[in-house]
Parts: sequence; C-alpha cells; structure tokens
Amino acid sequence: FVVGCTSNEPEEEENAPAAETGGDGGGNSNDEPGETVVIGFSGPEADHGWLAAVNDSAIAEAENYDDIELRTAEGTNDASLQISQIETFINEGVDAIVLLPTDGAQLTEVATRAMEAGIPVVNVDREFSTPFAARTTILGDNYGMGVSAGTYACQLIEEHGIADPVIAEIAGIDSLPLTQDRSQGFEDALAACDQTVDNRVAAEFTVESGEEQAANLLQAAPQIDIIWNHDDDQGVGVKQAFDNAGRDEFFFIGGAGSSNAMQWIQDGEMEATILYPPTQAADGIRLARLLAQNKGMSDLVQVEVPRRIVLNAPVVNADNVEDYLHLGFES
Amino acid sequence: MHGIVKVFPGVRALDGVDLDVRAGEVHCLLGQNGAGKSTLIKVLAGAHQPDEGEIRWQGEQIRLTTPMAAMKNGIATIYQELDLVDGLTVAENIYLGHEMASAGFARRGETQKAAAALLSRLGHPEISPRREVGALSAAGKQIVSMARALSHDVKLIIMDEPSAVLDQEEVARLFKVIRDLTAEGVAVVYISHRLEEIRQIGDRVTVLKDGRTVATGLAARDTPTRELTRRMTGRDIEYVFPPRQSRDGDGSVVLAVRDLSAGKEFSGVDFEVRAGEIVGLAGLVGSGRSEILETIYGARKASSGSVSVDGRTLRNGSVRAAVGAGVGLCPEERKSQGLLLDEAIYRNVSLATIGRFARGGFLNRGDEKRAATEHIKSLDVRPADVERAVRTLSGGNQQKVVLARWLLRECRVLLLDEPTRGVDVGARSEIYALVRRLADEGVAVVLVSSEVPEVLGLADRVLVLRDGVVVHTGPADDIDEHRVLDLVMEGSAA
Amino acid sequence: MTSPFGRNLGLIVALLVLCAVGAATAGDRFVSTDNMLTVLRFSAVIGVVSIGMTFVIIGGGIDLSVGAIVALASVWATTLATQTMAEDTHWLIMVFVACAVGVGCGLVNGVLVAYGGMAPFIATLAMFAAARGLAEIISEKRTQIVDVRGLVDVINGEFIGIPVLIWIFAIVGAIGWVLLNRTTFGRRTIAVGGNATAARLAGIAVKRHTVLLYVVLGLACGIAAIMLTARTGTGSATHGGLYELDAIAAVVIGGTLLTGGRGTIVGTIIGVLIFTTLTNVFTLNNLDSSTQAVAKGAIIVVAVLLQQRVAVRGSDST
Amino acid sequence: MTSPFGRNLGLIVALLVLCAVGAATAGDRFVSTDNMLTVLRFSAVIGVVSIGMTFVIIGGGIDLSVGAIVALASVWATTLATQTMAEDTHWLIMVFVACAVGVGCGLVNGVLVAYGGMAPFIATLAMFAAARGLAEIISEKRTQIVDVRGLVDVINGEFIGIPVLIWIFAIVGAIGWVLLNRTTFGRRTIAVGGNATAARLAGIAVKRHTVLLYVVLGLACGIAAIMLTARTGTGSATHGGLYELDAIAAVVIGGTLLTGGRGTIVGTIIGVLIFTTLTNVFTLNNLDSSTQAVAKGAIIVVAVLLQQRVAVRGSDST
Ligand SMILES: Nc1ncnc2c1ncn2[C@@H]1O[C@H](COP(=O)(O)OP(=O)(O)OP(=O)(O)O)[C@@H](O)[C@H]1O
Ligand SMILES: Nc1ncnc2c1ncn2[C@@H]1O[C@H](COP(=O)(O)OP(=O)(O)OP(=O)(O)O)[C@@H](O)[C@H]1O
Ligand SMILES: [Mg+2]
Ligand SMILES: [Mg+2]
Repeated sequence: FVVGCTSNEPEEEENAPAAETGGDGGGNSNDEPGETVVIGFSGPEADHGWLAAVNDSAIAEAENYDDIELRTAEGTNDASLQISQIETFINEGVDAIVLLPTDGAQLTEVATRAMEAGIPVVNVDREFSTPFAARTTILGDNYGMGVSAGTYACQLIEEHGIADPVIAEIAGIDSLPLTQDRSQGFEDALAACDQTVDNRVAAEFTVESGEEQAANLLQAAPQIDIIWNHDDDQGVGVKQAFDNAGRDEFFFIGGAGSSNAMQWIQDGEMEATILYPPTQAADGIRLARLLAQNKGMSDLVQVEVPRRIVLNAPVVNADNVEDYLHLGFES
Repeated sequence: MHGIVKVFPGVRALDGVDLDVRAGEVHCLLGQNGAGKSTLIKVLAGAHQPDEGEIRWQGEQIRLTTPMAAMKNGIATIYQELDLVDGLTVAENIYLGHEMASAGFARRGETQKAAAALLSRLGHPEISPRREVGALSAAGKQIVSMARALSHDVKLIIMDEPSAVLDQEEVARLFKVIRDLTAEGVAVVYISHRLEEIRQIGDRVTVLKDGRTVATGLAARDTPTRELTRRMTGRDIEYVFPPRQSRDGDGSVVLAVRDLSAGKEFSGVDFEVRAGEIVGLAGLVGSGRSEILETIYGARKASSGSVSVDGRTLRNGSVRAAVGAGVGLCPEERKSQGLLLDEAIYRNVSLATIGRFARGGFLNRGDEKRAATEHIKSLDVRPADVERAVRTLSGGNQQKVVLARWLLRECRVLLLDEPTRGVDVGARSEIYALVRRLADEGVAVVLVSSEVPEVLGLADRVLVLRDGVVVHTGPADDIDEHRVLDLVMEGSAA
Repeated sequence: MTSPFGRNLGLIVALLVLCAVGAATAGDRFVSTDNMLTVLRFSAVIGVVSIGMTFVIIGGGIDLSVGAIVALASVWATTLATQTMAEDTHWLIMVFVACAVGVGCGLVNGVLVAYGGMAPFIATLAMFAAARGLAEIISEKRTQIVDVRGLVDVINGEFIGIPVLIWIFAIVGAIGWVLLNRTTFGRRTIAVGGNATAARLAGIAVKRHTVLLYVVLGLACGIAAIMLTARTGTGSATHGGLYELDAIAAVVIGGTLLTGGRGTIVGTIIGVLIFTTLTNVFTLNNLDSSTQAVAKGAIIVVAVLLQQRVAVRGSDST
Repeated sequence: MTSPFGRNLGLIVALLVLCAVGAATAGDRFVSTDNMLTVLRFSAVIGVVSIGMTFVIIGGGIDLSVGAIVALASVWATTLATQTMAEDTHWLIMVFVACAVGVGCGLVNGVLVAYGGMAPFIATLAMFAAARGLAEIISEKRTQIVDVRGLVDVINGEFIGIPVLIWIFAIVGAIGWVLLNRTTFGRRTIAVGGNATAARLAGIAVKRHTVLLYVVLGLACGIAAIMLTARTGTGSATHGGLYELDAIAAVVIGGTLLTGGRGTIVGTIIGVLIFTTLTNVFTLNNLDSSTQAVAKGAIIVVAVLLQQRVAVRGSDST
C-alpha cells in the first residue's frame, strides 16, 4: 500500500507497486479533463534504450490527456545546459515541471528557483539535495537495486553451494552517482554473506562498451561464478561477448528489465534481472498534471499528491517473468 | 600574350602586358620589385586566370585554366617561391603530378633513375633522389625545382629568379643547361634582378613597370645598363657601392668569434668585427655560411668555441642571450624563417622590437605604424601601405620587409644573410647605403651573400669559406672576384 | 584572405538570421529579456573557456583538457577542507583554489608541449584523462554540494539587474580582447602561432610564451569552474563534459584558424552565442534531441557558407 | 625531423615496455594467446577507422564524424528492410549498405571541405551531429539485433584459427600501407597536406583529391560499422562513441602531424595497439576507472617522451 504525506518530512518513504502505471487509467475521476495545463519536461540525453523509454513513455503519457500541453527539452548530459532549459521553462511560466536531472545535486539550485517562482517541480529518478527543490519526488531505487542483486547472488551461492565464488560486476557509467549507489548496494548486500566483488569493470550503458568491457573482463577472470551487469542496454553487448568467448559457466544477472533481458530469462540464457522501470517520468507527468490542476490522488485516502514515492526494485527471474513482461522496454 | 590584365583586391598587378616569346630564345623579363613579373608568368603557367587579354600559343588562342593545362601544352615553370613538398623525396617531388606509374602504383625504381639522370644533367649527381626535400638547403631545393621543370616534355620553360639562391658556380652550370635547351629549340623566359646574367644568357628583353610593358624586344647584350634601369625605374641609378671610410682598426672589437665549430657544418671559425666594420663571408652554397651566422645568433648550438659581444661571452645556443646583447639576424629564408605572411606589414616590421612600442605591455600602435612606415618608405616597399598583408607583396618587397625589421632594431651586431636576395637594382643601392650608414653609426655588420661583387663591394674585410673552413681572411680591397672564385673552388691557392 | 571585420560581419549576420528564426518560431518567448538573459547566462561558462582557448589556438596549439580541468578545479574548490576554510575566512578562498588548480594544470600542459616537445593534442589528451580521473578520486565520484552560501549568492546572483555570470563573461571577454589586440603578449601570440621559427629568430622566447598561453587557458578554466560551481551549487567530476569540443567549435566557427596565427576574440564570442542561441531556439520549439542534432548539423553548414559569402562581400567593399 | 623508421622504433619500444608491464603484473593471463587475440580483436574496429583517419590527417584535414558515421552505417545496415533483403539474398547486402552509407557521408564531408571551403573541423562537426541524430531517428533509439546469422557467423568467426576481425584489420592495414607508400594516390596525399599550393601548381586536382580522402575514410567507417555490427550482434545509434578522439589520438601518437604532410600507417597501427593494450592491462589488473584515467594520462606522457628519445637515437645512428 501507499502512504502519502503532506508534511515536509523527507523520511517518509514507501514502496509502491511498480506495475501501477499503464496509462489506461479507466474509470478514474482524475482522468476527466480539467483546465489545460502546460508541463515542461526535461531529461538527460536519451542516448540509450532505458532513457529513451523514459522519454517516450512520458511523451506517450502526456498524449493520453487532452488537457496537457507538453514542452519537452530532453536531451542533454550537460547540467549547465539543463539548468538553462529549466530557466527557459520558468521564463515561459509553465504550470509544472517534470525533471529527470542529469545529476540531482546540480539541478537543485534551479529547481528551487522554479519552486520559488510558484511552479511545482516533480523530481524523477535522481534526487535533489534539498527537499525544498521539489513538490514531489519519484525515485527508482538504485541502492535497492544493488541490494536486490547482491541478495540474489548470496541466495544463488547458498542454493548451489558454491565454495569460494568468483563474483564480477559490470557497472554503468562510473562517474554517475547512480552507478555508485548501485555498486554500494551490491557490495553491502554481498557483505551480508561474506562475499566481495572480485572483478569489476565499468561500461558506458552502450552495447559497444558492454561488449568491450565484458570481453576484457572474461580475460581477466578465467573462471567466474556470478556476474551482475547493471544495465540491460549494455547487456546486449555483454551477452554477445559471452557468446563470442563461448563462456556460460556463471549466473548472469542483469539490471533495468528490458524486453531482451526478459526474453533471455524465458529462454534460460539469463538467470535474472533487477527491475528498474522506465515509467517513472510517465508517473511524473501524471502527478504534475494533478498538481497543476490542484487535484489529489484518488487512489489514496490522502487528499493531496504525496511528497515522495520510491519504486520497488524487484528481482525478475524465470519464476515470475511472466508477470513483468509488459513492463519490459525495447532497448 | 597580349593585353593581359590581372586585378587583385586593391591592386592592378597587370595592366595590359604584352609579351612574345620565340622558340629557341632566352627571353628576359626585367622590372622592379612588384612590377608584375611573377604574376605574369603565373598567368602563363595557368596558376592565375587573367581578367582580360589573350594568350596565343603556336599561333592558336588558348585558355590555360589550370597548371595542368599549361603543362600539357609544354609550358613548365620554376616558381619564385620554392614550391616543393617537404615530406616527399627528391624523386617524388620531381615527378609530382605526372608520376611514373602503372595502374596507380608508383614505379619507384624507374622514377629514381630518371630523377638521378636529371640531377646529373644539372650537375648535381650528389643529391640523392631518395632524400627528403625538407632536409635540403635552399640551393638544393632550387636544383630540384629545376629538375622538375626539365622532367616535363617542354617547349617553354619559365624561370622566376632561379639564380637568387645560387652562387656563381651554380649559375654557370644553370646557363649551360639553358643553352642546351635553347639549342633544342626550347624557349626560356628568364627573370632575374642581376643584369650581368641577362647579358650573359639573354637574347631579348622585355621590361615591365607598374604592370605595363614599357619596352619589349630589346637586345639583351647591347642595350646599355643605364637605359635598362631607366626604363625599369624611370630614373637613373648609379649601381655603385657607398664609399668606405678609411679608419682602420679605430673601432673597438664588438663581436668576437673564437674557434667556433658546429658538428660537420663548420669548424675553427675565428674572427672579430669592430664597431663600424662590415665583414663579408664569401663561399659556395653549402659552405656553411648560414650556419655560422645562425650559431653566432644562438639559433644553433655550437659544439665548441665561443661568441662574445663587447667582451661578454654569450650563452651557447640561446637566441635570447644574443638578442639581449644586441645581436640581430636577418635570416636567409624569408618565408619560413622571417615572415608572418598573413599579418600586416607593420606588424612584421616591429616583430623584433615590439617591446619598444609598449608601455607596461600595452601597445601604442600609432608609434609602431609610424616607425614602420618610415622604414618601408626608405626601402621603397611597394605598395607602401603598412596595413597590407605581407602575403600579397611581391618576393622582393617581402625581402625588404624582413630587412626593415632589423634596421628598426638598432642592433650592436647585425648579421645579414643574403639581404638582397630578389631585390631590384634600385632598392639594392639603397640597401647598400643603409647598411653602410649603420656601420658608420658604429654597428658591427656581418654580411653573407652569394654574389661575390656584393661582398667585395660592400664589406671592409672578407672571409672566404670552403667546406666550413675559413681559407682566406683579408681586406676587401686586396682581393678580386677571380681570386675569390679560385679560393672557394681550390681552397689551396691561398 | 578577408579582413577580420569582414569575417565577423558574416558571423553577425548568421547570428541575426538565427535570432530571426527564433523570433519567428517562438515569438515573444524568444525575444523576451528573460530569455535573452538565459541564453547569455548559459553562454557565460563555456564562453570564458572559449576565450582562453582562442589564445592557445592562435598560438598554434590546442587543448583537449579544458573540460577535465573545469571538473578538477570545481571538485577541488568544493572539498570539505576547502569549504571549511572558506567558511572560516571568505568564499574568495574557493575562487582562489579553483584558479590555482586551473593554472597548475595549464602549467603542466604548457611545459609538456613547450619543453617536453609533445604534440599539444597528445599532451592535453593525457591531461584530459588524468585530470578527470583525479577529480573522480578526490570527489569519490560524489557530487559535492556547496555549503558556502556567499559564493553561490554572489556569483549566481545579480548586479545592477544583470546576472553576475554575464558580468564575468563580459569582463573576461574585454580583457581577452585587449590582451590580444593591444598588448605585446597578444602580438607575440600571433607571431608564435603564425611562424614559430620567425618568432624565435626575432628574439621571442617561444617556449616560455607557449607555456604562458596554456596557463592563461588554465586560468580561464579555473574561472569557469567557479562559475559552474556557483551556477549548479555543486562541484563534480562530471562538470565540463564535452567542453573541449564546444570550445574548439566556437573558436573555429568564430574564424580562428586551427593552424594558428590568426583569430579574433569577438569571433569566438559570437561563435559561442551562435551555438547557445541554437540550443535555446530548439528548446523553445520543443524539438526532440535527434531532430535537434540533424538540424544542428544542417544549420552549422548553412551558417558557415552564409558567413563566407557575407565575408567576401564585406571585404570587397573595403 | 627524424626518419619515419626512427619514430616507429620509438613507438615499438613504448609498446614493448607496455607489454612487459602487462606480463609482469598480470602474468599468464596477459601473455596467453587468447588474451592477445582479445586485444587484437578489440583493436580491429578502431584500427580500421584510424587507418582511414591517417589519410585524412596526412592530407591536411581532420574528421570528427567517424564515430557518428559508424553508428549511422551500423543502424542503416540493420534496419528491418535491409535485413529482410539480406535474408532473401545474401548478407553481403548489409556490408554493401554499410559501406555505401560510409562513402556517402564521407562524400558530403569532402565536398563541404573541398568545394564549400569549410574548415574540416566545422564541416565534420556538423556531420558528427547530423549523422548520429539521423541514426537515432532511423533506429528510434533502439538497439537493432542482427537476425542474419550469416553475417555474424562469418565476420565474427574465425579463419585459419584467427578471428576474421583481425584478418580484416590486417588486410585494411596492408592496403592502407600500399596505398600511402606505393601509389600516386598516397604520394599526392602527402603533397596536398604538406603544401597545397605546390600540389596545385604541380597539376594535382587538390579539391578532388581532398574529397577522395574523406571518401576513403568514409569507406573505412563503413567497414568498421560492419565489423562492430557483427562483433556486438547489433546495430545501434550509440555505436562508435568517442571514436573520433580515439582514432585521432592513435594517429597522432603514431607520429602523423596534425598539420598534415607527414605520417605513417605503421605508426598509426602501433598507436592503436598501445591504447588497446593499455586498457587490457588495466582491466587485467582490476584497476578502477578513475585510477585508470590518471594512469593513462601519465603513461601517455611517459610513452611519448620515451619514444622521442629513442627516435632521436634511432635516427642518429642512420
Ligand atoms: N595574391 C595577391 N594578392 C594581392 N596582391 C598581390 C598578390 N600577388 C601579387 N600581388 C601584387 O601584385 C603586384 C605584382 O607582384 P609580382 O609578384 O608579380 O611582382 P614581381 O615583379 O614578381 O616582383 P619581385 O621582383 O619582387 O618578385 C605587387 O604589387 C603585389 O603586391
Ligand atoms: N635542414 C638541414 N638538414 C640537413 N642538412 C642541411 C640542412 N640545412 C642545411 N644543410 C646542409 O648544411 C650545409 C650548409 O648549408 P647552407 O646551404 O645553409 O650553407 P651556406 O653556406 O649558408 O649556403 P647558402 O646560404 O648560400 O645556401 C649543406 O651541406 C646543406 O646541405
Ligand atoms: Mg617575383
Ligand atoms: Mg645559407
């Protein structure tokens, strides 16, 4: 269940079922057209499938509502440019802003300014450094993702009785805080079963870098028991590197939950993937509309939109993949 | 060629030029710096398109739209600015654009053999066809340019100041090649500022002035010098050297070069220059004269020996030290060593003295331009517009800009390497007068020139070099041209 | 070759055309003062770097490490230690640290190029890798939040109604212009880049001057780092991503030759404005990023070709 | 200037030192045949691009769009339409499409530079933006999986025990060497880059030749795209990221002058091997990416300085 809260207490956090959104929203009174609102949406450069899916689902969501006029300023990994995009939204006087920042901390200043200008900001995925910068925050749980992966790895070790396991990690872009969070979560969860990461490489969320790094990783470690790859986009390349090298002695765990990954799980080529749904921005658009129209969330007893929503990071494996297929995004 | 007009932004470089060249003759082009000689031959070579006028070739009107078109017609050109590719070998440069190849694959052995044959024909079998052109001296490059022109099957060869970087010996060899060519019926267009050469090799002369033909078909051997110079400049020029002041040994020693050696280039060079004295270095191309100047200036490192100015020894290999002590070097190759081609004239002139026009680092451009203008006028640079980019000047005028820089500098010691290369007759005598005047003001001057008369006429004392060794030292009055030539050739006759 | 004025005229026309397109497609949203200030504020950081880059490129070099230096300087200026010191004394400490880091990196670049004889591309590529790596190590890849409010309030604030960032850009631009056009330093830069041999033979200390050029750029990066730090309220190893490309592009589109010896500060500034205005017009028109990229490519080509035509005309009439 | 051999000797020494470090720190894991093949396979794609880049740079140009062209070619060769056609006929169709796309992009670059008079940096920057944007539009930012197994099986397979990717790299390298050193095309490239005026006066069609250079590089990008497509089993708009930087770096570290007129294919190949071996050694030693970056910077500096010393010695003795 979901608990919303109107106070300024940031520690309020709960897990919402990630599958809740779908854009169908039938029979919900909130879906009835209200006054037309202008929503500004800005996200990082959609340079790989997951982020493209984030953008696409946000735009698709906006198109479901006749009363949303969406201004998109997607497409940058440069915080400075994204700041100027938000400044543009403020200049234009949009009714609400949905912001997936390249880096939460770096966009905090400008988001605060937007809030001060009376524009509600919905913060998606990467969190601002103060609670005053956003009216509502929707987070994927990066640390939780690492924890899920690590816990799952521990479980595998125990189930299969692997002695002295070699554990490898293929991270995403290493300089991003979200990668750090995922790795930290992984490390902490592994520590719970007395394990550490033996080999770690960092790719760049692209197929090519995934292949490259995985190929090198396989050379570095002649025998591996478990590999966690942070991102299913680069996973396509990682998988290809495994095939190229003819190696499959390990359990291959992915991240994000692309359609490809789900397919591999069904085909038995992948052990599991940790879900990180790209629908957050779509949720953000919905909430922004409600905020701009002064509506609440009708699914809640609570009258207003909650301050903070943290999505779950569940493990998808052969047992439950059927349930999650519809969430898989094209990478 | 008839009524050729070529306009550059701001300049009418050619303003109705006529020129006719007959088979088997050597047709000389004369004219002051900037008269339009190079421009004219670039039109003939297909490198420039004329704005007006027509070109008839063997009776038919033709249009030379590209250099290739000219070459196809049998017109080959040796340009004034050595236009070679440093990164290619000698053989490759010679056959660039018309390579010996089968299906695009270069036939290297054949190319090298043919190149070697051409170089021998020019009297330079020692230049290896496999050597990179970038490593050759200016004279070597000139030889390669000539070989390149000869590599075409030609009916007309155009030579734009080929002798500027050559010594007498080389020039004699060049003339022999020219005579062979004309004997085969090839026509030659020859440009030079050295009137003696015109007399030796030329058949007919065309004189250009300010982009117009002012005289054509003059007999090269019989027209008096005075008339030629008058037609070129519009006034009478006394082509003489300024008088020396006889004040032997009264000035103090300013520059002392002690037992200076640098690798294989030269060794044991030992001389001194007194205030007010001009010392000339004579020698063949490649005898190491430029290297000596560059070593004195600190631009090369000496392997042994020392250089001192006013009694203080300069740090080896430091240009800054030399400049600090008041030494100036007017380098040999104006284009690569001297000029910022895209910059205005005044900026080039003030380059070595820029600090003088500044206060606390901020420039006073008025002063700067005024000083530059003064020197530009005194050297008769045309056009005398200090804002003009140096690239748009003719070769001789570019040389004057380099010279102006060092005149402006007011040095204690002035090292001049081929200062009059490509400079016309009129400006030459002015340069001589200027150098002499500087000396009279107490500057110690070292002069390198491939023209022996120039060395003998201008210098007080002469050093003759052969293979990097000084073979003769003595007052300029005590030695004549033949003796110098004997010395540089034999070396032992001393 | 055309005169600098002719070239810049072409650029101005290209910029005006771009503005006209902006006004036509986005109307008041584009021409509002607020929007103009947004564009200028966004130009400021990369503008300061580009002005420094102009000197290095005119001097015959290139610097790929500017973005990395900005990152390192911003991280160093926002470490806990620096911030604590700044809290105790004055926020100018942070400015000083950033500039010192920039100058230090520039010095290393310059020495490697001038005295180590390394190709500028390679030497600064090494710095590009090393400085960002170091920034990551120092920051432990975390974004460091600025707690010294003074810095953010002043640098990210306003002065006489105009954002301080824009003031800094304007001042750096003016200093750059004077330095290049009115001082011996500028003149020597042109000589070193135009013909290093000639400059050396004319008695200019070419190596020392080359080092100075990289130091000047390093300083510009330090200033840019502080501006970015104030603008984002953070120091981060990800700051300044792709700045090398943006800065070089602005300099080159501004008419400076990559081979050195020729260039203008005004051209560079207009070059920066062209790129930032372009982005702004795209944002206002709601273009998706792929279409933006294609349009950007096409517009660059058109702008440059247009600029050339105008430049030729402009110089014909003089 | 030192002889090409002298320079390459220095590079070889630098590479050998790197290998020695690899062997010392990672032992058998480094010296195994498998690992060597991994390094070579990994060098192959960027190597092919770098060989093409060598021509453009020697010819006095530069190309920032190589990565984007690789991306566009890979995407275009893996569209549903192309793959269907390939299924119906032969997988060579895909190779053909990729090469055609590469050549087309190269042609546009070349024409803009040679006939449009644009600075190569700017013209190819425009292509850099446009080609990647177009690749994103065509692929809708999805990774396109290759279903034509023939392509993957052959290109990503082996021939006489050696991966086909390495064969292609070797063949392209050999062709590049012959083209540069043994044909009029190669000699003219040096002339065009070394002294364009001289080349023009020698009757070389400089503009046409310049276009050809970019076309050659475009073709190399097309080949690289197919190699990458087979290697990853996908076409994607993200392929070829930062290739421009990697390729230019390899070419320059290989001794080719960025100003044109001088350079060697062998140097470029060793340059590529140096960079890829470096990454391999790092990974085998499990270095984290920040430390890698710092070490990479330091090693580049040391390698180049070392190379210069050896080069000077090497040419002294000749
Ligand atoms: N590319 C150019 N742009 C503008 N003006 C030029 C250009 N080339 C030559 N000129 C001008 O054309 C005139 C003729 O120059 P040209 O080089 O033909 O002289 P020249 O007779 O060869 O002189 P010199 O004896 O010094 O070589 C000069 O005034 C020169 O400044
Ligand atoms: N860059 C270079 N690389 C190799 N050898 C060179 C280079 N420059 C000059 N040399 C050689 O050094 C020797 C002296 O050269 P240089 O021609 O400068 O002497 P010079 O007496 O000054 O003659 P001039 O000034 O008349 O050309 C020659 O053997 C020449 O080939
Ligand atoms: Mg001339
Ligand atoms: Mg000489």
